[in-house]
Amino acid sequence: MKATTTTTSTEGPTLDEIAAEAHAFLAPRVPRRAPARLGEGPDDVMGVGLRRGDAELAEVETARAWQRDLFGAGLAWIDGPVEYGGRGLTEAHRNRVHAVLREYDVPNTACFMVGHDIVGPAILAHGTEEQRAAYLPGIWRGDIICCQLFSEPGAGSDLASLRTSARRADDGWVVNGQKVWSSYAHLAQLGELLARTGDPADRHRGITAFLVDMGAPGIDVRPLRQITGAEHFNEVFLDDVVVPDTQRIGEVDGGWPIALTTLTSERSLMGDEHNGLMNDPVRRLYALAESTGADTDPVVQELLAESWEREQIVRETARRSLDAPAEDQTGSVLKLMSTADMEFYIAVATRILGPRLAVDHGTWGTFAWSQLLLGAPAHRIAGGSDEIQKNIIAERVLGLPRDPRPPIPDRPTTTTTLRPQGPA
Amino acid sequence: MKATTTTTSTEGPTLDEIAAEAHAFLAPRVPRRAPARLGEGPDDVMGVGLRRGDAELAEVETARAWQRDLFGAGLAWIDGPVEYGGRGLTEAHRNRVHAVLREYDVPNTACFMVGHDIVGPAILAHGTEEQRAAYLPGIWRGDIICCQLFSEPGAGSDLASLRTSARRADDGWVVNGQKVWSSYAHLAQLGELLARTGDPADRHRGITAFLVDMGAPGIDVRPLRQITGAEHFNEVFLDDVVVPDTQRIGEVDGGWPIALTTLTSERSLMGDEHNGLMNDPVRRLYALAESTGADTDPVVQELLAESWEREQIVRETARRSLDAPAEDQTGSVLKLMSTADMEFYIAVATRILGPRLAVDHGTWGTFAWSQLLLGAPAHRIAGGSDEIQKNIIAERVLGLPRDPRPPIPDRPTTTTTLRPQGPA
Amino acid sequence: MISAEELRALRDATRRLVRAWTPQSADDHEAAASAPPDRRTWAGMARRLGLQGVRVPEELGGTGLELEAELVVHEEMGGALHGGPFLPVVGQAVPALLTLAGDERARTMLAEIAAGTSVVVPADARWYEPDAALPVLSDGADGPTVSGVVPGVMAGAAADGWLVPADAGGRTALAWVPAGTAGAATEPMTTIDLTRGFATLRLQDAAAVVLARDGEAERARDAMETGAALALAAECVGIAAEALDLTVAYVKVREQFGQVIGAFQGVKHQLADLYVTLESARSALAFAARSVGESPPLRDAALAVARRRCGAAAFKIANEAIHLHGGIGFTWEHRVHLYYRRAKTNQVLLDTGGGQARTIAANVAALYAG
Amino acid sequence: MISAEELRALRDATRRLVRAWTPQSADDHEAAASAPPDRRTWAGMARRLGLQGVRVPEELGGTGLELEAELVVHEEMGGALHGGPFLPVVGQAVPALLTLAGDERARTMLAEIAAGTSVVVPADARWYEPDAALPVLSDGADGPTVSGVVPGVMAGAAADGWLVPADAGGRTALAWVPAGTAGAATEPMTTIDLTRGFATLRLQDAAAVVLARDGEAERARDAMETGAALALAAECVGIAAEALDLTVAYVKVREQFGQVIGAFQGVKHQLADLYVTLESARSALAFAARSVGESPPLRDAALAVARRRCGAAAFKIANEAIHLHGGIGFTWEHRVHLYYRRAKTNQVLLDTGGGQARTIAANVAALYAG
Repeated sequence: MKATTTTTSTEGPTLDEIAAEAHAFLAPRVPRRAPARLGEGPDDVMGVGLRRGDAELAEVETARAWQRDLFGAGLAWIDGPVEYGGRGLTEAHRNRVHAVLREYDVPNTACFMVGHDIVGPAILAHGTEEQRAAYLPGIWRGDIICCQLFSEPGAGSDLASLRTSARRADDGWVVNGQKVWSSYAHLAQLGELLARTGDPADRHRGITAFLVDMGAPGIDVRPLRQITGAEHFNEVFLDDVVVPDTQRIGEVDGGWPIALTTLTSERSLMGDEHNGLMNDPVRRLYALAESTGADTDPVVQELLAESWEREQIVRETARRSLDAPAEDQTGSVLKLMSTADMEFYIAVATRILGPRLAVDHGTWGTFAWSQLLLGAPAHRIAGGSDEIQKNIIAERVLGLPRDPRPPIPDRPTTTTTLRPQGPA
Repeated sequence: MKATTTTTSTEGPTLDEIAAEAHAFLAPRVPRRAPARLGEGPDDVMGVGLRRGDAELAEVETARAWQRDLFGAGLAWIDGPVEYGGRGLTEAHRNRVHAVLREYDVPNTACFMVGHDIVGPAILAHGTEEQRAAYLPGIWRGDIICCQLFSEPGAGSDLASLRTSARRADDGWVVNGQKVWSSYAHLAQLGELLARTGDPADRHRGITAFLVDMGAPGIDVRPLRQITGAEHFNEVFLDDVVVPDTQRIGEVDGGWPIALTTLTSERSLMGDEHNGLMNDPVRRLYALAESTGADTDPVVQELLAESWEREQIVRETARRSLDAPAEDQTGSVLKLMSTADMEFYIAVATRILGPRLAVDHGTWGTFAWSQLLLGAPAHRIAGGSDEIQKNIIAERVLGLPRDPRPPIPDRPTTTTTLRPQGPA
Repeated sequence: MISAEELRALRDATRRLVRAWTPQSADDHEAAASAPPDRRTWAGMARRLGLQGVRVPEELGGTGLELEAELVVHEEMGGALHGGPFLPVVGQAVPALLTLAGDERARTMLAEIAAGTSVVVPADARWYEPDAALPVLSDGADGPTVSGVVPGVMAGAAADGWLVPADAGGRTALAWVPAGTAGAATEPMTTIDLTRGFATLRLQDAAAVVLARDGEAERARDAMETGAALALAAECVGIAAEALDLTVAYVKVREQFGQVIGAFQGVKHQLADLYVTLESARSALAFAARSVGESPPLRDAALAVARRRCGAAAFKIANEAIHLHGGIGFTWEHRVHLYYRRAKTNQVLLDTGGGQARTIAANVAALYAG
Repeated sequence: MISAEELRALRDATRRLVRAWTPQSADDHEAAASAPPDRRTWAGMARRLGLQGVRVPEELGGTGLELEAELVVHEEMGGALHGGPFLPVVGQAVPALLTLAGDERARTMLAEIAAGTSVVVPADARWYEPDAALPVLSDGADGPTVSGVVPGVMAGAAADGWLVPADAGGRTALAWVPAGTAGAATEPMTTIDLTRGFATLRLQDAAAVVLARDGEAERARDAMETGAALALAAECVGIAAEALDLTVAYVKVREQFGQVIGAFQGVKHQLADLYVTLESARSALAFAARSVGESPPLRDAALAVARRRCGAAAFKIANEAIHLHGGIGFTWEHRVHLYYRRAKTNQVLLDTGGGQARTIAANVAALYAG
């Protein structure tokens, strides 16, 4: 469901006009994005999930200030309804503004991703008037960071088996349970919760969605340390957390369609930004080969050629996906491509670097590739594992039979997609 | 079940003595096997399934004469019981003799493979005394060529669903149905048949095994043309074929264990002879690269290195499999390795040859590689598809759960393994 | 620009026509190969849909559409395993002749091609044998003649004449040799691809018309090679799509172990992988087509991406298609091996000896350096 | 020759001991890395099972077993993710010292290694950086000294001294520098492998004992490199086997969609592929071990096969192991990432920049030519 279904002005700037407006806003504030300057500054290969602790908090403050300005200029929520702080324009306007934003070196606003692309759209589509008014402007102004409270330790890919319970009480609902893989929960003010209000045997038919104040008593957020050392995901323990009934989204036991909205939003996003997870990996591989002299090795030359080829193909596929119908499940195709590409880049880096990939010899831009090595496994799971993506393609695109015994629910994934840095 | 379980002499030649005996037999008769002489003579890349028509019949006559001599010298069935024409020695003796045979350029005896490795062992293990005496000497002397009548059009990998029926009649059984993928049926005198004598719903519990005279009225053998142009496999139509009850093997409705013997025999065979399907492929790839000048391409050099590496690994795995317990399912491992190796060699040949692989430019040893290209798909199915082999490994080696709904029967395959040329 | 709807209509119409007129089985293809060229189908394609003139300007009787439209037609030819001279005429000869648009003879040839009355086939070994030597053009007493041997001429035996890039004393010329010219003869080559024919063209002092020389001839020759690459890549996309469709349909009906084999997750995941492979080929083709107007490093690298990916994807998918058909997949009677054969043939014509990877590597290095 | 039963007994005993004494979690490994070297475990391994002396002759206090037995122990060290100095001491230093069996100092060092009282670690950058320059050996007034920097010394900080191949005016020498020598110091290197440490050894006019020169030193150095390669390859087999075991066990209990995930055919087929990968690594190792006595083209090619295959197999299996563990696979707490880290580290130590493929290509060409 698109945000534009509510209120959209049919008058307003043309695409070129909105682009010019964005340029006018950006040019005095931030530099143009230059090709990675190799050999100096940070040599990060990965674009997300590197900061933690104070460094992360500082990054969030920068992001908030930036988002506030963007919102003030009417450039934050291009295709959102005017009454909730949006600009009321079309998806095409939004794509155009995002293209302009990509030309500039804007602050990393990844912390708003869950709000802008997942929780916000769910509130817009399924929330009450009060919920929309209460949260949407704050989400888009950068005041409210959101998280998803979907996955559980026993329900990873199989969300319909979740067990966190919400039971009726005088003042609304009392929630108990444990969630996991919740991106940004340690920074979030608002969580979108799926909880069981019906019989577990009913699977996806006994689930209700809620908006939860992450500061409420009984919520305990514990960052999960990943193998990269980052703490991007969290476990969230809910112990007798009281949620007013006004915070319920949709019907009781009717949470499943809301989960679906989430995933539709997520899929529509997966475009060519996948590669944005990495910082210009192919150009860096070329530069790396040149700096080590490996570029004279014809085998390396072919590996570099294939790297570039892969990058162009995933980009072209993303470009094509803009016009593709939802049934094509381009998100799943892109996810599988980008997962395989990452593994390929790791193999190329292995070939070029040898031991310098594993043991730090202190040269700029060498051991940094171990970020990719350690970050890839999470990418392959987050946003739906390879296996889930393949089932989606097999069943929904190719029309093959569903897996026998408990059917795959109508959703691809429970964990949140890792998110590229850059404009959201 | 090993042939040696019946009668084995514990006295007799040592391994070195039997090897010397074999050398003494072979040296005056056939030349030593030389490395492929490249650039002259036939440039066949594949070792089997190339001849048909008169050329095939001539090959069979040569094989028969050779097998008769070998049998006469006591070198045909080394580990077979003396009373049925065997030499009564151990498996180790047999392996040693086979190793000596491989050093000589002996006639292609592939047509006896089904008899020696599949039907013969089934008769020895499950046949009556009369059946053993009637068939085993002839099978080993080369008089009787055998075929399997197992697979059906509707029951390829899933043998337990077979529908060819055998019903009781005064003079034994009357068989009706259709079999397929029957190697050498067009040359065979004797067929090992699996037919349904019970309820189809009982699947593998309602099947009986028979020995069928391939000259009996009502049997119609139609060679299937493969994409290589060869006609190695056959369809066999059985129309009111009368089979005396004395030709039944094992109990009524007790055919399944006999099918299993077949497969155990087949597996124990799959050793390093897989590569024998091809004629010295890696050496030929090296020679090919040298002749085209591609050997100066460093990428081709690495591909050649990997080709050699693969060949050594499959050979070492076969060597290790001699000491491995049956539970290790080495046959399935080797099958998967050799399938992947073939595809790899095709890729290398593609790289080196370019259009000469697909369009004949008339140069020795170039377009010949299209044999491998066209032969590989059959190899990947015959003897059990990749998928069946993987299920065997997953379930029997790794102990993973069986596939849900109809269980996989206790057998890996229904079609016959393509067989390398060389001693059987 | 042609709209998505118009493209779809063109695709549907082409599909119906071409499939109806193309042999289905290996035996039929073999029979067709040894029969005389099928002029009725050729004329019908022009008359009914104007397929040969898809790129020919309207004033010459064509429909003057964009490259995108031409590629849709080649995709359909691949998917149908059509084996006529469409690719060399429309994919190679037309782009070459379009570079000679000022030449009256070229314009006449284009008009005849669009009308479906002439089969003009290039005879240039370079497009699949990069180092092949050119035939030699000499000035004889009665005008120019060419001599030389050109192997691998696609549909060479079905041609009304050959466009022959030739060596005129170290300079390039583009010669036209009508079929029937004394000293010009073809002989068929054996190929694994049962769906189309290749021939060796032997020229011995064959009288020729010189259509272009030097830079003009070079440009025509380059257009021939680029056109062939795009057309073959598009065929590969069609082959891949059709082989996948065929297989998906088969696994939905073939039962083993009590269920259709398409219900086994192992099979489902393989097919999902093949779908991703197909999408990557589509993207590679779209990228190359979109980049023909770019400057050389990007344009050449993009074309090489399509040459590598589309060929590899078609072969991979056709190979798995045979496999997933089980036993019947490797029988002569089932048509799935025809896709495998054509896919491999197209693949080796598109990329020989890793040349395309080297093209990408060199051009991208130039892109990044620039 | 050691029997299959004896090998199995050695494997089982090693497994019990080494697993009991090896940290299990990433945090424990990190803590161990910053603690002083663990001499109790070291001494215990020697006293309880004589592991350090597995190849040391009996007259020097070892058990004098074959290479096969040593490799079994390295496999177990890999499978347990043991991080002590076992590999450099037993895999590298012992084979080098065994080539110097006539030298009394070498014999003493071997005896001390076997007794578990001495940690002799090679400091040679060549085995993982093929083009590294050697430290320089000079003759000082008080005897020979070495100067130079040797990065990537495995367990370098835990050593009682370093065996240092050095450049003595263009000729090779093998120097011994005891820890604590003035001018000799190590500093730790950052590594992805949390289970073992690497250090840079800095030598500045450090007094040294010369154990061998010229051909003898070269042979010792070669033995060091071959030994390291075999030991690392064996570790990889152990890593691969254990990562696969761990994963098979996990998929048998982890439920999703109402069944254990190991019941999904997609997962089953992946694991079957990994088993084949593991078997190929085992075969590669067995082939290399069996070929150490062969003449150089075969021996060198076989070793290169093991270096390529075992490293690649361990990394592939560890990578899929993480993946099949789902979300918990990429958490710091779960030990599966420790396999991934060590597998990649071993892999890049075994094969740098395609060098092993070139080794195979050249040696096989020689084999076929011969």
